[in-house]
Amino acid sequence: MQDIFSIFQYSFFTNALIAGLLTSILAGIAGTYIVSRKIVFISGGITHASFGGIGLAYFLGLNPFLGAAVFAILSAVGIEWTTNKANIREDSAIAILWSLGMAIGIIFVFLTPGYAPNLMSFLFGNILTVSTTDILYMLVLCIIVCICIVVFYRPILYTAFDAEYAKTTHLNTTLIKYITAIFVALTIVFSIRIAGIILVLSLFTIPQATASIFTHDFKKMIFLSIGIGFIGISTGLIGSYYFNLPSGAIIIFTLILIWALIKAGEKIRNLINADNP
Amino acid sequence: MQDIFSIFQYSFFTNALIAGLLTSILAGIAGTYIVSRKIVFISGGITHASFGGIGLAYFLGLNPFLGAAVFAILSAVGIEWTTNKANIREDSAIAILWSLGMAIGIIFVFLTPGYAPNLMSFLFGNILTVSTTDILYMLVLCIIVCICIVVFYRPILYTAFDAEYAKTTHLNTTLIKYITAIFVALTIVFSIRIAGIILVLSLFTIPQATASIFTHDFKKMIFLSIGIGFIGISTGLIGSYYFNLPSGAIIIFTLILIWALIKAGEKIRNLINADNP
Amino acid sequence: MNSLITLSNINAGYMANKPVIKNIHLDVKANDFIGIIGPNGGGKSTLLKVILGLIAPYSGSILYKGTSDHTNINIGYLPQINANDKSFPIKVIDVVLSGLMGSKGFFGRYTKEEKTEALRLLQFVKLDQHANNAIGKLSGGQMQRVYLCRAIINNPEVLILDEPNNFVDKHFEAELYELLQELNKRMAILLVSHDIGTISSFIKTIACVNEELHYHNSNKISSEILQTYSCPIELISHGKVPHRVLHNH
Amino acid sequence: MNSLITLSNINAGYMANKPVIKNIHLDVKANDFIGIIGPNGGGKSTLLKVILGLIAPYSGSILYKGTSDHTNINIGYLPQINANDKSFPIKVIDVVLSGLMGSKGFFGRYTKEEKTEALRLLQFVKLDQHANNAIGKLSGGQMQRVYLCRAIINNPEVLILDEPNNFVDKHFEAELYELLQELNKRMAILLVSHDIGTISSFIKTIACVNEELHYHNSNKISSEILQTYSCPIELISHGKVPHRVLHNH
Amino acid sequence: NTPTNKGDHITVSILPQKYLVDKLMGDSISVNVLIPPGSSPATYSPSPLQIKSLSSSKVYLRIGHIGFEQAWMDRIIDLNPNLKISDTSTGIDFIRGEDHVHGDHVHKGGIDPHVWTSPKTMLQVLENTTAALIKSFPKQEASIRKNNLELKGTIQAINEQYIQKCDSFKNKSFYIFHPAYTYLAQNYGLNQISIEHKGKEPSAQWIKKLIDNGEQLNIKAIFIQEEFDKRNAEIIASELNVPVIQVNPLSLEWDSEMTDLLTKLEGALN
Ligand SMILES: Nc1ncnc2c1ncn2[C@@H]1O[C@H](COP(=O)(O)OP(=O)(O)OP(=O)(O)O)[C@@H](O)[C@H]1O
Ligand SMILES: Nc1ncnc2c1ncn2[C@@H]1O[C@H](COP(=O)(O)OP(=O)(O)OP(=O)(O)O)[C@@H](O)[C@H]1O
Ligand SMILES: [Mg+2]
Ligand SMILES: [Mg+2]
Ligand SMILES: [Zn+2]
Repeated sequence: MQDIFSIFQYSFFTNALIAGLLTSILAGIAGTYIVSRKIVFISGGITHASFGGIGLAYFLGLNPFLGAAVFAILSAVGIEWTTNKANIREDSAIAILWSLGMAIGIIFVFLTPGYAPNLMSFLFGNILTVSTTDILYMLVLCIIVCICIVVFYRPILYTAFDAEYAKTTHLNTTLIKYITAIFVALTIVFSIRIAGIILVLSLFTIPQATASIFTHDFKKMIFLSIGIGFIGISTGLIGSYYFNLPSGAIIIFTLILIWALIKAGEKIRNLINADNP
Repeated sequence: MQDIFSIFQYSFFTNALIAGLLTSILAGIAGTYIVSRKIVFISGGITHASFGGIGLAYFLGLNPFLGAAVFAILSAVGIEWTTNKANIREDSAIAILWSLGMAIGIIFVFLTPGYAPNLMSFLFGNILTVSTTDILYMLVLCIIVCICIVVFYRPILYTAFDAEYAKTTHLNTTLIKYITAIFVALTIVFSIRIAGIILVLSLFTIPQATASIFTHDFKKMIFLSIGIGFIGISTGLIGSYYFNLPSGAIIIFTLILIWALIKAGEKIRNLINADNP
Repeated sequence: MNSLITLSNINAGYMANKPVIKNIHLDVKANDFIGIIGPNGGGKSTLLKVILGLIAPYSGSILYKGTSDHTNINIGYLPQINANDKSFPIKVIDVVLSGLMGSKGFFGRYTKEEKTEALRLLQFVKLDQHANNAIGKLSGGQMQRVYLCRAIINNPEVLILDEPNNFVDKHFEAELYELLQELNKRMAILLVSHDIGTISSFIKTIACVNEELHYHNSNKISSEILQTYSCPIELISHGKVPHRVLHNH
Repeated sequence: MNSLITLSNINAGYMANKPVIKNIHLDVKANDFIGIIGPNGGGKSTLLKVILGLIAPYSGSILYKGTSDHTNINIGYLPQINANDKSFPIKVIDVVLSGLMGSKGFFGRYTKEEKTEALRLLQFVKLDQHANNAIGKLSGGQMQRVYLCRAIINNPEVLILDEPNNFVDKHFEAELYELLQELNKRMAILLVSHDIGTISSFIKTIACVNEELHYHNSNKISSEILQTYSCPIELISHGKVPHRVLHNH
Repeated sequence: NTPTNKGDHITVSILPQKYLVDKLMGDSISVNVLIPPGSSPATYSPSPLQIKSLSSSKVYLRIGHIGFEQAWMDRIIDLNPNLKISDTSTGIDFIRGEDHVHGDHVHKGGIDPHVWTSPKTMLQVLENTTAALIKSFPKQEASIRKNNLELKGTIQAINEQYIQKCDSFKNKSFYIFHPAYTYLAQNYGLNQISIEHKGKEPSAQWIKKLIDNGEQLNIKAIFIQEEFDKRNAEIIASELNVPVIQVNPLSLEWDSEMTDLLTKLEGALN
């Protein structure tokens, strides 16, 4: 037991915990929006498209993270744009940008003389290597996102629920969609550091799936998701240390486990209720 | 020019072309189903979940391909099962299985001592190293899928369109959903050899997005997607040889290019039509 | 005459401890024409879904021609709300033909006659020109007509319609009721509608589904009793329509 | 009295070369109560969407209080088909409150009074108990009532209702029409309905939107002419209702 | 420019092999390197032109057991049944990972592939390469043998330097992200500790252990290779307050890279 506490003295671990907290806040907000609008797929699209930016940044010798952010924003805006203007189904738009991003990334990585060392860490992520600078950036984004969701809660909610109606109330739904898209993109890019392109999706959906067992209210879902997300990430982190297993995978496992336990609890409660109506 | 034709003498290249044809048939059928049911996301889920099978197979020293197939089928069936029985939203189910599969894969790869060199080939795939055995397997699957879609065309179509109504006509929609899910899973696993986990999605959606510009009929969409897919794959292959770039990425580029050209053509035609009504 | 569908003591709903319909008894015989009325949220659609086997009841039994196998009987159905994806790539005529699935089974292919029949029905609802259009491009009333065609193409033994008069214009509504009277000669019809004024002239029996279910003896029915239990009866002439009540307590 | 909304020479539709509505002229003034009728697929919903700015017309002009800025005017809207995702996590009361967005702008927060008002409206449509339920758990008629509350909560200058009587029961329909007459004292109403028999008793003008648009001079209107152009007039008493025709050719 | 005609070129896996072949054959043959500079061995996937060049090679010299070869070799053989393949690591006393038991069967521990990063094992690679080239180009046997002697001299000189210097180091232990110097460490009495743990990114426990042990072992520098993620190394380096030093075992300039490495080791271990 003592051994478990000793790990908290290492700054890489405390950094990971702080990053976990910030990520769960970001993913709690953005994920609830994504899940409610049934565009979970969008987060997959944005993450994969951002790979194109990573590739291009390598090629140009820039910061890959910057490249990822730019591509993520472009693809998020692109998805909104194509569906609004070009009369393309949202899921097709996502799939196209997803593929385009990955293809660009692969080609640029291929064309770049020299190696692309962080590539694997972008694919799989690593919460243990989060630097203090990363945390600072995340904190700033987190504050901005929180302010935005508090101030614009209703416009965002109503646009997500029924954009056509919201438009008739003179809401600038296009602007709202673009802005939320950009924030979702940024949130995803920052989460890539934690969970990697391939796993980031989990952070945005599993807490929400768990929260939706309890509530059908957007606001409550955000708070619950944040809570569940943070419990999952921190328990997963400590568990991964204890069992000496990869943190990312164990965090996901923990999140899924929480979901499964609660789901099972609900089933059992229903069964008991059905017997004593 | 002569140089381009000389490549056809190499069996790796002709193999790749044949594999491309078979893949475009499989992806044309399965992709149209996926896109129509708006579950593009499902293919992402299945591909990523199959990674769990790859990891487990490594750990047990089995054929990774077999592991991928088993996990893909399990996850496809699992998605249908959870949404039918457990009252879970389909996209949540997909996200959970997606994450679970990846997490299992990562943990087993971690538990297997030593490097896992084939891992990358599963993530990115390579159409150039398709063996004759691969092609044989694909051919068998392709024949089975074609027979199924011809024989069960209407039950599949009606279940996809309106499962609740189909159920009232005494159609065993559950069975149909499970069977289609299994075939989709197998199709995806076979396509992973070609395009890798990360790009396989493109083969299942971009030809369909292109086809939907021309038609809103399920059957025509299948045929068109197959055609567009094969043109894209073969042109992409030859192009990647000519420009000496990675085949997978160039194939995706070609598919996107075809889509963009046709979409632009449609826009221009509409503009002209609007001027001369 | 034998019963086609018999519900006894049915409790059903969406949450285990909150049944929406309680202790329902209903008997559908050949050539019945039952109008189902009741306030919004009364449980009408839920009842239909139970009959169709889309919702499993918590308790009670449903018999189809005396057995519990719901494939025993051929039912046509027009849902109240069609939540189908409007962008699904399917042609109008294929939607109509999908009503035939029941008698086709897995391997069914369509004969020329069946396609002609589908076109004839579309012509009847004045949508033959739209036969090869995508379903998503129709107006609300046009879609409702298509779903009606889908419900009747298979010549079902029982036809279940959940507010068929929504969306459609008056011209068509009149034609629809004529058609239903015609169809009633060869099939039983269950019709949910709020327009009791109109339907009471041709339905044979009327059934009330209320949030609170109360039993009235058929001979004891008076407009006062019904009003007490908030049946929307202001337009019914009770003398004309035999009143069937679905609850037994 | 000034016009609130003026449409002139509008052509609109879904495919550039196939306009669904042609050469539409329409003028909505304060306290107008316009009933819009027409066959299914006639273009009624399309016309409303053009007015609401949801579909851009191919040609023609729309003026809102004399300017082309559609935010100039406060419109309440009840759509014909609600394709909202039924599993969206939103409470019934929040759906009603979303009708206030127009006057709130980006930063709007809700006052206690507004929440009380929303609850009052829900009470009026007998859904106050469902106020904190998820929208997806309502029946068809209950949902229609919620969307009606959403349309009127903002006290709009123009209220646009696309077949509000669909789904709802007779009890509520009667209450609805009473409410509309009350509301008409302070707002203009555009109402699409197929139930001309009922609405003709309180609408002030009637407008026909037909697949084939033909112009009748208002003084020349007779039931024969209307019938020729397939207006569903069998139930209208033309003497009572001034007839406004939307097409000019 | 990649050669295309059959027989006028050979294929090797990595750049240090090209170093050997260039020295042995001079300009008389062009060399197709499967993992060219610019491709990470991790994400590498060959283009059609490369596979075509491989197919038409006179001979393919594999380095032995690097991940890329393991991943693709079966398929390369399947697609090119006539291709001559020669393993240049034969005869080396391989270092293996631990064996492990799964139920009823035993997995032989993986062979460490980095035989080219130690001058001593590189001598064996040179001999294997020479033999394979002579077999494929018998006409040039004389010049190949002559070049072989010269090259052997160079490598042996570097070997001597390593023996001398490494013996005098105060510390013997160094950290490196990817254990590319297993043979080097064994041959010259050093202690290579990899941040990668059994080929995987380090877990939290492993990072903690490395930080704790780093202080005891008096680690003065952490080596990383260009093609791997720096971040793990940087985390540990900042906790231990030591510099991160870049090395490049896949360099084409094998000789100068080996001398550089020795200087870097000297700085870190002395
Ligand atoms: N999204 C769409 N895409 C293409 N065509 C459409 C679309 N929506 C409607 N239409 C077509 O436009 C025409 C007018 O439709 P509209 O919905 O305006 O009719 P309506 O008068 O409201 O009919 P209803 O009484 O059935 O609601 C119809 O022929 C319909 O097929
Ligand atoms: N999917 C659902 N989940 C939970 N509750 C539901 C669901 N669908 C309906 N309900 C509730 O069940 C009750 C009965 O609904 P039902 O749709 O059967 O009413 P109805 O009689 O058809 O009403 P309407 O005339 O409005 O169509 C309502 O109170 C409704 O809120
Ligand atoms: Mg209902
Ligand atoms: Mg309409
Ligand atoms: Zn190595």
